[in-house]
Amino acid sequence: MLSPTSLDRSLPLKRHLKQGRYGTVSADGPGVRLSVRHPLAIATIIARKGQEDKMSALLETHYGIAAPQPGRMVKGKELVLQWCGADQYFAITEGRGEGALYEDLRSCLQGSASVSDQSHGRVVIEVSGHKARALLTKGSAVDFHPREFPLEAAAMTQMAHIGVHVTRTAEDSFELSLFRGFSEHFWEWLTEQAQEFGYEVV
Amino acid sequence: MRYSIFTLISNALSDHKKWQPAWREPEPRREYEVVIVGGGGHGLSTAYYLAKEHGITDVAVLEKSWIGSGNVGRNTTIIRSNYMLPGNEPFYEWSLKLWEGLEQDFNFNAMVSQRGVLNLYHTDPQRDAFARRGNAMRIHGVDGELLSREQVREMVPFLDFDNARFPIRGGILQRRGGTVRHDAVAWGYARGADRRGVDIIHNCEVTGIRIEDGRVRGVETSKGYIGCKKLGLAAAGNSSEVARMAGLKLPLESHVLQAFVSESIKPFIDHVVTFGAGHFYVSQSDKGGLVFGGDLDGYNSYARRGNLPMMEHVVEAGVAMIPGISRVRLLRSWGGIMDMSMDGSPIIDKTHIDGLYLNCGWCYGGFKATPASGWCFAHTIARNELHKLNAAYRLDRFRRGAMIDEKGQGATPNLH
Amino acid sequence: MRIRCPYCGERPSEEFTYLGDAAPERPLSNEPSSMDEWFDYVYLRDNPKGVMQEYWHHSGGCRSWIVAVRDTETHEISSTVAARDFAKGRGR
Amino acid sequence: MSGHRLSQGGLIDRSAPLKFTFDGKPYQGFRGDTLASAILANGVSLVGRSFKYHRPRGIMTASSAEPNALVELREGARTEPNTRMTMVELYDGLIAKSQNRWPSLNFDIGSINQLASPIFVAGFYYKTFMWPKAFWEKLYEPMIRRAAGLGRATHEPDPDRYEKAYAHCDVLVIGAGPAGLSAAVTAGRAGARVLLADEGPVLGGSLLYENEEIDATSGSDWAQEVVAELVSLRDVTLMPRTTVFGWYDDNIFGAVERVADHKMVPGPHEPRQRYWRILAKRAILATGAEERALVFGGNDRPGVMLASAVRSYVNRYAVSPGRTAIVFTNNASGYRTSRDLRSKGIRVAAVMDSRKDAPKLDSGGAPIVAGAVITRVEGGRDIERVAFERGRGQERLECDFVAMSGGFNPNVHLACHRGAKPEWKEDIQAFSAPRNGSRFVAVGAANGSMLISQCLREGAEAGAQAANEAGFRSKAAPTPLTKDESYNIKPLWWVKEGSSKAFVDFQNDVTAKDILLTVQEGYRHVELTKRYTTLGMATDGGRMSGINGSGIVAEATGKSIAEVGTTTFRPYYTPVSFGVIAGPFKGHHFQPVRQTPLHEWAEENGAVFVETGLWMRSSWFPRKGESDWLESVIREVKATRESVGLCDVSTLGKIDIQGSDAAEFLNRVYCNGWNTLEVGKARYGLMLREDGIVFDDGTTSRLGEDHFFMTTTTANAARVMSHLEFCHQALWPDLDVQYVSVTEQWAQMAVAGPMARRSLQKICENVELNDQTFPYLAAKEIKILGGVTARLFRISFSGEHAYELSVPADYGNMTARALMHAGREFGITPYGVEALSVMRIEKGHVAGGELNGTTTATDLGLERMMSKKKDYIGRMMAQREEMTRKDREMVVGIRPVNQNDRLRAGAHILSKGDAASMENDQGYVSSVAFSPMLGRWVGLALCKRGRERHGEIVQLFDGVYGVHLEAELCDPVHYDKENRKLYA
Ligand SMILES: Cc1cc2nc3c(=O)[nH]c(=O)nc-3n(C[C@H](O)[C@H](O)[C@H](O)COP(=O)(O)OP(=O)(O)OC[C@H]3O[C@@H](n4cnc5c(N)ncnc54)[C@H](O)[C@@H]3O)c2cc1C
Ligand SMILES: NC(=O)c1ccc[n+]([C@@H]2O[C@H](COP(=O)([O-])OP(=O)(O)OC[C@H]3O[C@@H](n4cnc5c(N)ncnc54)[C@H](O)[C@@H]3O)[C@@H](O)[C@H]2O)c1
Ligand SMILES: Cc1cc2nc3c(=O)[nH]c(=O)nc-3n(C[C@H](O)[C@H](O)[C@H](O)COP(=O)(O)O)c2cc1C
Ligand SMILES: [Zn+2]
Repeated sequence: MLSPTSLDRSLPLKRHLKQGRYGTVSADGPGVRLSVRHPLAIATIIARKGQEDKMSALLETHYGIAAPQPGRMVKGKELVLQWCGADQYFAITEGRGEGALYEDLRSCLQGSASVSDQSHGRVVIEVSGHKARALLTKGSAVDFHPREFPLEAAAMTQMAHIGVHVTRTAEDSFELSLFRGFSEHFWEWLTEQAQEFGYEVV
Repeated sequence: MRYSIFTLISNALSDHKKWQPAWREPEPRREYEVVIVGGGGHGLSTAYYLAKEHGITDVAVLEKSWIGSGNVGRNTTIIRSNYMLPGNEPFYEWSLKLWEGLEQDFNFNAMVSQRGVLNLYHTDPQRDAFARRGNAMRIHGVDGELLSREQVREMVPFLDFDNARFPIRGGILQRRGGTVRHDAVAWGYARGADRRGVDIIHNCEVTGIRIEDGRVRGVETSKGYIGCKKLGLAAAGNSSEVARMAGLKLPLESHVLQAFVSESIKPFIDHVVTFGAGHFYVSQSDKGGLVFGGDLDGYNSYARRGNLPMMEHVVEAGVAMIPGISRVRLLRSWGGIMDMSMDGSPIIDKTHIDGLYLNCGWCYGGFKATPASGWCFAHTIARNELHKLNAAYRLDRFRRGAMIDEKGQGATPNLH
Repeated sequence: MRIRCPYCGERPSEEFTYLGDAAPERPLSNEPSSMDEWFDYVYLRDNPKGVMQEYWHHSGGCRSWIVAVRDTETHEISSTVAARDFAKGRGR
Repeated sequence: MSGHRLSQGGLIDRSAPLKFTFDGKPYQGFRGDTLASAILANGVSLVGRSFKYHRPRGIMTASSAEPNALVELREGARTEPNTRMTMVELYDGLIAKSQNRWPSLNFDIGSINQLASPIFVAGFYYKTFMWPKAFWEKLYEPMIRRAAGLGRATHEPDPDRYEKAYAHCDVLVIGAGPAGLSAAVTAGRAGARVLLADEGPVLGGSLLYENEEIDATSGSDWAQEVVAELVSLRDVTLMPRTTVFGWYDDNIFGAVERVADHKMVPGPHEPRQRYWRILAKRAILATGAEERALVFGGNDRPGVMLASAVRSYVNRYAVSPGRTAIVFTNNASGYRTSRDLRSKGIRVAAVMDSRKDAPKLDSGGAPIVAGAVITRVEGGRDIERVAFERGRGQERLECDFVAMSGGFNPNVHLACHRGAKPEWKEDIQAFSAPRNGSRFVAVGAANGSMLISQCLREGAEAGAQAANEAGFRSKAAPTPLTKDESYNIKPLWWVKEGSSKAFVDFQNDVTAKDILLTVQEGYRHVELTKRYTTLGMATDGGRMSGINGSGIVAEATGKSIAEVGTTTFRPYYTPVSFGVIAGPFKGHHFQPVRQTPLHEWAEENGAVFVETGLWMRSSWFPRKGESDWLESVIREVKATRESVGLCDVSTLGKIDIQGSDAAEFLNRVYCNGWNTLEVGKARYGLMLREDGIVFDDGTTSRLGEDHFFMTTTTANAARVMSHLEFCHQALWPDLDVQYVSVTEQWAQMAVAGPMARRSLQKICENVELNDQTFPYLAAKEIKILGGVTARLFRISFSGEHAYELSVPADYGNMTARALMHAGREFGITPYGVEALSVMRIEKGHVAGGELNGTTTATDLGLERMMSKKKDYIGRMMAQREEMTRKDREMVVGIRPVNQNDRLRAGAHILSKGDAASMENDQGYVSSVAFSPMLGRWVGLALCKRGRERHGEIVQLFDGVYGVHLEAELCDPVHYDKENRKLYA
């Protein structure tokens, strides 16, 4: 019988995450840096019919941030909210106990929103560096020019035939979140496309 | 003037000055016994068989543009009879039989090439579906063979057998299937019908249908009113628009299908091969171009041009199937308007209006049907009754619930 | 083609899945007498050459169904609304 | 062999010599050369053979419209047939071969076709090869096919990489000549995001070879100054070596960047080519004009070139095609060429101007013969003289090359790709770009503006307007100073005098006479002429032949060329490789791979995986010593039925459904009812399509009053999700229901068999599993393995006492391992989808084979599930007469009469004694399995009136496998009819 210590969550991409520098080596360092955020607590929040405002208000009182506008995300102290569809949001935190986020969202949004735990369903990849934007344009039709996709913009799109949720977390850094089942294949594509810029896995 | 190597040589001696026009360009008469709307493959073959099989020559084919400007002039030329359902198989097999004697029949070389049609399968369920189809063909006495992976490899060694995302497990082959020089089909039928007295009138768009007390009287056209006792609609992609003129609403959607041709190269692929793990089918024209296509763009359209996403999908599938094709270049792409029906099968029927007959719903399988479609439509018009071969293609089958749905996609035309 | 999703903004058509004509309305009655209505709804299409209302699904994006007004000859899209609002507009 | 390199000048780098071979012979050129200019400099004029007559051909253009000079470039897996020498940048070690000749370019057997040319007229093959019938496939067609085609393509996989990318811009400028450059720089200065694409490796367009002066500097220097400024602008991107091949809806353009085609092989991590989808707010067509050939006897001979191409070789590449030129023109271009040749000290025997009333133009001192037309080009291998007419009978004049100009055809293609027809302009006797509104405007020569000042002005104005419309503030700068040379032309479609072959389509060997004959035979519409002769269907896409063809059709039919018009312009502007359009999506990466959370566990247990949609599923788990899959599957089934098995079912679609109207929503999407389902219970659900046909099935559980957990089949998961979204958003937005896919959140495993409960119990924390706490169809949240929250469902696909356990995905492998550990004492066995399917067939459960998109609930024996009390998707259409007929094909069990016979899916059913015919066809076998429990093959079939025919002996028709056997129709449930094991 296994011991509870082996409860550590296994990371879907682990066999691919070999730290190091790959692809073209250039003087000004690797064009992109890639890393995976794990473990995360993620939940989908969907407002109940006609409860959008109530839900937003509740979020504000409990977490200090209201629901973001379509195509946007907001950072709170313990929580990030990302728009991901009509009246639909990802809530994301780090370092919470298993199921904890899901549970308190349920209790605080009781009746005003439906909550589903997605912590294990999605893999979140961080892409940063001066070539990060160039890399993303190889996959998605979203226009990532800062004028069109500014800081804290969020979009659901497709990359390499795979559904990806993209947010801009800094001038030259993005977060890509996708279904875990595609993560290995997506990683292979992403790293191949990153080769010409040179990339570092951290 | 008959076409043959002898007339060819004798004309060569007279510097080809003696060749006559392949068909006349008559002005429309005021009235015809039968008017056919649509100078495509089906309209022209209908006229041809009305004259040939039923002795009805007081016929006009009205074409809004130039002869063969529609789908008959832009398809990927595949002919086959590898169908599964009782309503379909006998009809398409009859069509294949007619193809086999067509050139001698209408004295025009349409380059009917029975080079074999091979459909690949990649999964067990696909294999079982092909076995079912192959047996349906054989039960009707038609050739259909289920090939193993190794048999496929022998036929077409350069497919991706080793590195594929969806490994090839085998295929279903119809050896009698193949290709036909599409334009020549239109020209051969036009010339054949013309020589039997049919008036083929181009640049003549039908703009209205005159109906009096439940009976067809004639059509309004860009060349004036033309009376007729019987009116056959064979407008393919434009069927809904034409039928609307008679107050009919059809179970059809018009969709654009793209096709492509590569630069002309030396013999590269000898058969017609269809991918089973994506949308791609290919054959090589006698001129050397790889002629290929895939799936509909997917949205209703009357524009004869598609967009990039489907082109990319088709070409991705092409390279997945034949890695060596990678450095060959695409020369041209185009589109045509499909009359997609609600069950993926055609309609050849009478209507509730006396003297009005319907031929439509060909989806992207109507080229192979050209001879049988014209043959059955001619029968239906001449006898005012359906032939056994098109008995299942009735318009009311949807109301009754007797769909002929080979793909099992239901009332979603762009999935057929 | 580019389609303006009411939520995501303009995106190329490869992010969308097409369903078809949005004009037919699902009948409310289940009485045998309503059979013709149902038949029309499921099977008959105007299939116009020109402008039509049609359902698109932003399946590669926010997963909203939208109704676009598009010309089938030119492929020009003149307007889009969320299917929700389109349905409410019909009193659903 | 008189082509040669000039001692000075040109934009080539004489300090960088490059070696290459053509047909095995070594040659040398310089950096900056194209293969064409380098081969000319080496005195080679014969480079290819034509399509039909195998006539000797040389280099005719200096552009991408080259119809003749096509070669097989590179070798082995990198072989590229039909590559234009004029577009190949010379690199060291380049290898090229000529095409369509045998045994050699100089001596080509195929050229005997010319003798038969009186017969090989347009469309001759439609008139013959019909007898004897059988000969077509066996003899004629193979013959024709071998003769046809130009280069040879390889079947070897391409070793190079390709990429795809999207580009967005405010203003796309296509073409970097004077018009394009001034457009780009004007928009760029305003701060607009500008993309400037040009086919060529160097930006500048015609300025790179024309003697133009702009603001007192040479045209090419001016171009380089503008380019330098563009580089300095932050939001401007320059794309040399990039051909825009097509214009698509909503100003989306397709383009190909030739990243490494100018190298021997691509650099490390470098793609060979990159495919761009450019989404432009505004676009400007500055693609210039292509010179028009003249149609006269022998106009296809090596040494006959476009006048502008001659300028290009002489000025840009410092190569003269010969020693003595004769210029044949009907417009200013010929004079310009004559001047440029003379200024380089190359002899011009005469400028023959077809216009009797030719304006006095400066030929640089060469004699001008007005009102003269060349009727024939004469000589042996090389041109020696031309025969010409000016109303004094035939005259002759010596030369070794000919420069011709029939005027210019604006490169309107892209502007016509969305259906607009080009406009005939009388003053320039050419078709120019149609008006497409302000989102895509043409400027410069593409717009029919032949004066350089016009090109510069139009470019600047269009650039400013585009920037303004994209939201920037811009104004066109004053047009620089230039010397315009008026463009004056009188059309000459073909030289009627003279009898030898005059070519219109060079590559496809279509002559003026072919077109006349075609019209005579009634193929009078220009589109029919094209199809009957193949005019304009060669690899140059008709750029060299199309307009001359229209001109000749016009004269032959007595119409104006404006009436005749052109054939339809379509992508691709120049041909595009398959590889670049496919990009990285080939081989293993053709489609995404989707792995379940239990993939690792399955690998540990030696699973053989199978593609199921995008998923990789474990199909069976072979063990040492097992000879084939069947042996493994038999073991897995036995182990499960006799003790306990573990199966990964994570691929089932899982949808979390909540909201106060959740139950009502289910009522409407499923044909059976949901109100009565109690919390903590699961229920089997059946979904129909609106047309009444069965769509999907699965178990859905009620986790709370307003909380359900739906499962769908693996195959339909995505479609069901979209369907729910449609039903809610488009049909019933008034419902308070929320749903989201949680397929990937949960690892799901089936634990089946008599020992399932005892194995499971060991990892459960807080439940005692028994028939009271956990009866059949119980569905509850539980804790396992020291605190993991899991969901346990007592449901069974196998017919055994079984459970499905869902755990958060990251714990999947760990949980599966724990279960293996827990069940070890019972010999717990991993089983795959093969064993799963064996067991469901033994139990007569319908699945993919039966849910084939044409079966009704009644056909499947599930009619009792169709509620009569409520509206639901598919209810009404399911009642249609033909869908409720008694003699439809219905699910029935089937097994061979002979115990040892093997059953195969796809076999058709015939009543005993009936002959094989479609009329007698009774149905077919839909699913089969070898039943380890019964020790025989069993299956399910869809058979007419199936349910009434249990016990009937039928014949199976299985032609594709060549077996015909007898079988018995029976109850679909082959094993444990009383469901004892389910409740055990
Ligand atoms: C890209 C593509 C690939 C295809 N590939 C295949 C294949 O490989 N195998 C196969 O079997 N089938 C194939 N098809 C389908 C096949 O081409 C069509 O189903 C078939 O040609 C339709 O019949 P038709 O020839 O009579 O149609 P058309 O040739 O389209 O004839 C209809 C005619 O009616 C005319 N018309 C319309 N409205 C009017 C009016 N108001 N007045 C006068 N005239 C009017 C049109 O101008 C047109 O000429 C393909 C189709 C396309 C577009
Ligand atoms: N007097 C004459 O005989 C005569 C006739 C015509 C033109 N001209 C001169 O030619 C010049 C025309 O200037 P312009 O700027 O209009 O044209 P241009 O020919 O100078 O430039 C066109 C550029 O577009 C590029 N191009 C074409 N199609 C492309 C595509 N699909 N994708 C990418 N690049 C593409 C070409 O490579 C070329 O570099 C003027 O100087 C004009 O005076 C003179
Ligand atoms: C079987 C087939 C082969 C073709 N081969 C060629 C070809 O070799 N060269 C070419 O330019 N076009 C070829 N085409 C495309 C035609 O030029 C034309 O684009 C097509 O018939 C549609 O007509 P449209 O483009 O005038 O609308 C071919 C078309 C078909 C159907
Ligand atoms: Zn959206």
